[in-house]
Amino acid sequence: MSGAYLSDVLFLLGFAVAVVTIPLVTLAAFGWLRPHYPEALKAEAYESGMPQASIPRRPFHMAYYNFALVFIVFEVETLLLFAVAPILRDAGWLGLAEVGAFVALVALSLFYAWRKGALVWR
Amino acid sequence: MEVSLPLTFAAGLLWGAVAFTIVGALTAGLVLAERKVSARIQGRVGPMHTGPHGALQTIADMIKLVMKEDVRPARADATAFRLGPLLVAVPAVLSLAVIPFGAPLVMRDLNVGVLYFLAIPGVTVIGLLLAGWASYDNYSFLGGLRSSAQFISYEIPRSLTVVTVVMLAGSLSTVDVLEAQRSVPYVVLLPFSFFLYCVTSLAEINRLPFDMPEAESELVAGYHTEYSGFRWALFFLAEYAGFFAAAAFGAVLFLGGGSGPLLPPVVWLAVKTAVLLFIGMWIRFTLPRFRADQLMRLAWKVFLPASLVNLVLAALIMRAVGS
Amino acid sequence: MSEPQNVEQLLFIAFGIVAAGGALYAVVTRSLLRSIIALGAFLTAVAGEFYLLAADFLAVVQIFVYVGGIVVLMLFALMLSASGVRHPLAAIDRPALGAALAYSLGAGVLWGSLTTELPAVGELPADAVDALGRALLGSQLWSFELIGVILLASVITALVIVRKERR
Amino acid sequence: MTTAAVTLSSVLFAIGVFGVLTRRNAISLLVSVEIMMNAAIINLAAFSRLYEPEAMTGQVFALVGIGIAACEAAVGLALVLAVYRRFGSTDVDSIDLLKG
Repeated sequence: MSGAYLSDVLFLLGFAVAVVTIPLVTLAAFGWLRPHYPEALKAEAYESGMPQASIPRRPFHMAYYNFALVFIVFEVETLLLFAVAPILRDAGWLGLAEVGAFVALVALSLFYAWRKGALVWR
Repeated sequence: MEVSLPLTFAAGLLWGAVAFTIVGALTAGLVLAERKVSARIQGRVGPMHTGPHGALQTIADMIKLVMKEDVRPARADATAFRLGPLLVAVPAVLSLAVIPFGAPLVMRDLNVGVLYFLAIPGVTVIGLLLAGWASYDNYSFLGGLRSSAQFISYEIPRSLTVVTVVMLAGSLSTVDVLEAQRSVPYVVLLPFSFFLYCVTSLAEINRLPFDMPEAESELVAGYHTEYSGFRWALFFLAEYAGFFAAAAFGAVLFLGGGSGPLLPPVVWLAVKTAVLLFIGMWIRFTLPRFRADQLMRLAWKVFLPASLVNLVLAALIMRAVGS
Repeated sequence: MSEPQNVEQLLFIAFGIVAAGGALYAVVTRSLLRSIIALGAFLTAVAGEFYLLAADFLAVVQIFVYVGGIVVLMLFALMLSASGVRHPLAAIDRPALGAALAYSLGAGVLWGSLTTELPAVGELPADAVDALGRALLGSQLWSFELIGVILLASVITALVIVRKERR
Repeated sequence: MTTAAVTLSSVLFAIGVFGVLTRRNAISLLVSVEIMMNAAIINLAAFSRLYEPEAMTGQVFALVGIGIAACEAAVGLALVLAVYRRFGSTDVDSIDLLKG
């Protein structure tokens, strides 16, 4: 039984090792073929040919964080729905009602965020 | 245990290499196909000079890309700058591990395969943010933020849509989902889910009409403005890997994957995936681009409620009809 | 060598070393960005441990919520709060005292958990994902609904906190 | 495996405690708390195989733990940002209501 988990991990590990190694090796292998002419102007950040007008370390709008915040909450809710989804087919009306209550809570949090204006992009 | 453990690891290595090669070849093929399709739609001929009818154009482009100078802005954060493209490209290829390509080509049938496929690309967001932040460039920074905001926004409705499939199939394994579609593919039972899946997938992989993050008229090239050569190619590869993975996964979830008469499963899956890919390209060159605020409003105020309603209706209908 | 138990043990220890290394780097590095990246590596290694502990659903949830969610949230917060700073750094206070306290607390926890008599590993359900769903809708229903309530509460709280300061 | 799991969990917990004790930056504090949280969840996952493995009690609790960690991160980081906008820093020492 636990053998299945172990071989899954081994397989995925091998897969990941291959997928990470190939681009790294390619990058290194073509290193000697690539030209390398460092130049101060080339190392400037791109700003349509002008010197950088403002530094890219400035506070951006809170809207980004609002979306991230609502996102993480909905992500957990989606995952819980995934956990119960496979057995929902033969869970009966009771199971459906239980999941329905959960979905109602999800909808309520969406409604709240909506009313609070957290879903508006400014 | 039927297969020895070192062999399983070796199989993982092998499949990883195969998956990466497939993605590389597919990217070349898809770029060419996309150029030709776009040319046809817009009444042009597309690339014609390299090889017959320009067939070798992308090969030439690939050679060019690996040979190009690797430029890094002087003020960039070196570690994060290097890590960014890897974190974008690697998960895109990793997610392919659970797609059942047909009887001999199931790479791995995980118990939680469907969830694995949805979870792994989420790591991409970290790569996007790192790439944008590390470049120390205004365009990259804004592009990275916008891309990641869009990605996370569409991830929720997309996942919620897939819940309906899992509910009907009664399993999180991709192979079981295929088995459950033996008699009738889910596109017939869940047409609205299929529609939602296609649209949100297009948005999640940042393709037109949802490619706001890379809107070249506003943000130059978005988070990969400062990247060149092979590192830039990794972003490119990731985009097409994501496009392909989403299409293949859609074919598995809704179109019955490799099932079909006469031809072997791999061919059927390839045909169905190709159809979805073609639709994606068609949309790209037909519809105009959305604005950033429209994109986010669509995700949260249209697609998310729609996917919730879809889920509830699907559950009720499934219950009422009884299996 | 390829005895399943040994391989399992070996892998568990290997992932454990990556996890502990990542966690240690995350708390000792002064660069906030690197700290968060190291946290990501730590969380991924822990996902591997979950899978080895026969909790595959948990492993995927870990990747989904922690790596694809919490780490992203932290990066957003870092980038929001780093105006004008190229490499946000954070100080480390009284490391010797902290290390001594952490060491004694950790040693205490370790001693406690190693001296407790634990039962043997039991028979796992044949379909773990199915069993998890049944538990959530059956005996553990209250926790299923409770998370829903907590999540709703946290949306409300967080949005109130974020909004209050807007001028 | 169980021994290895509880050992790892204790080590990670100690590392988290170290972080909480020595860091003043609010984001670092959250990083450390997440490490401690994960240490606890490893234990829950390991104990799921010992106590009532058929009922998956441990794994359900671990799932609840991950959900709570997500809430904690969302609320915690919202606080961090509120503090940052009020005091211009994410150092917890800079929170001084008398100066506010």
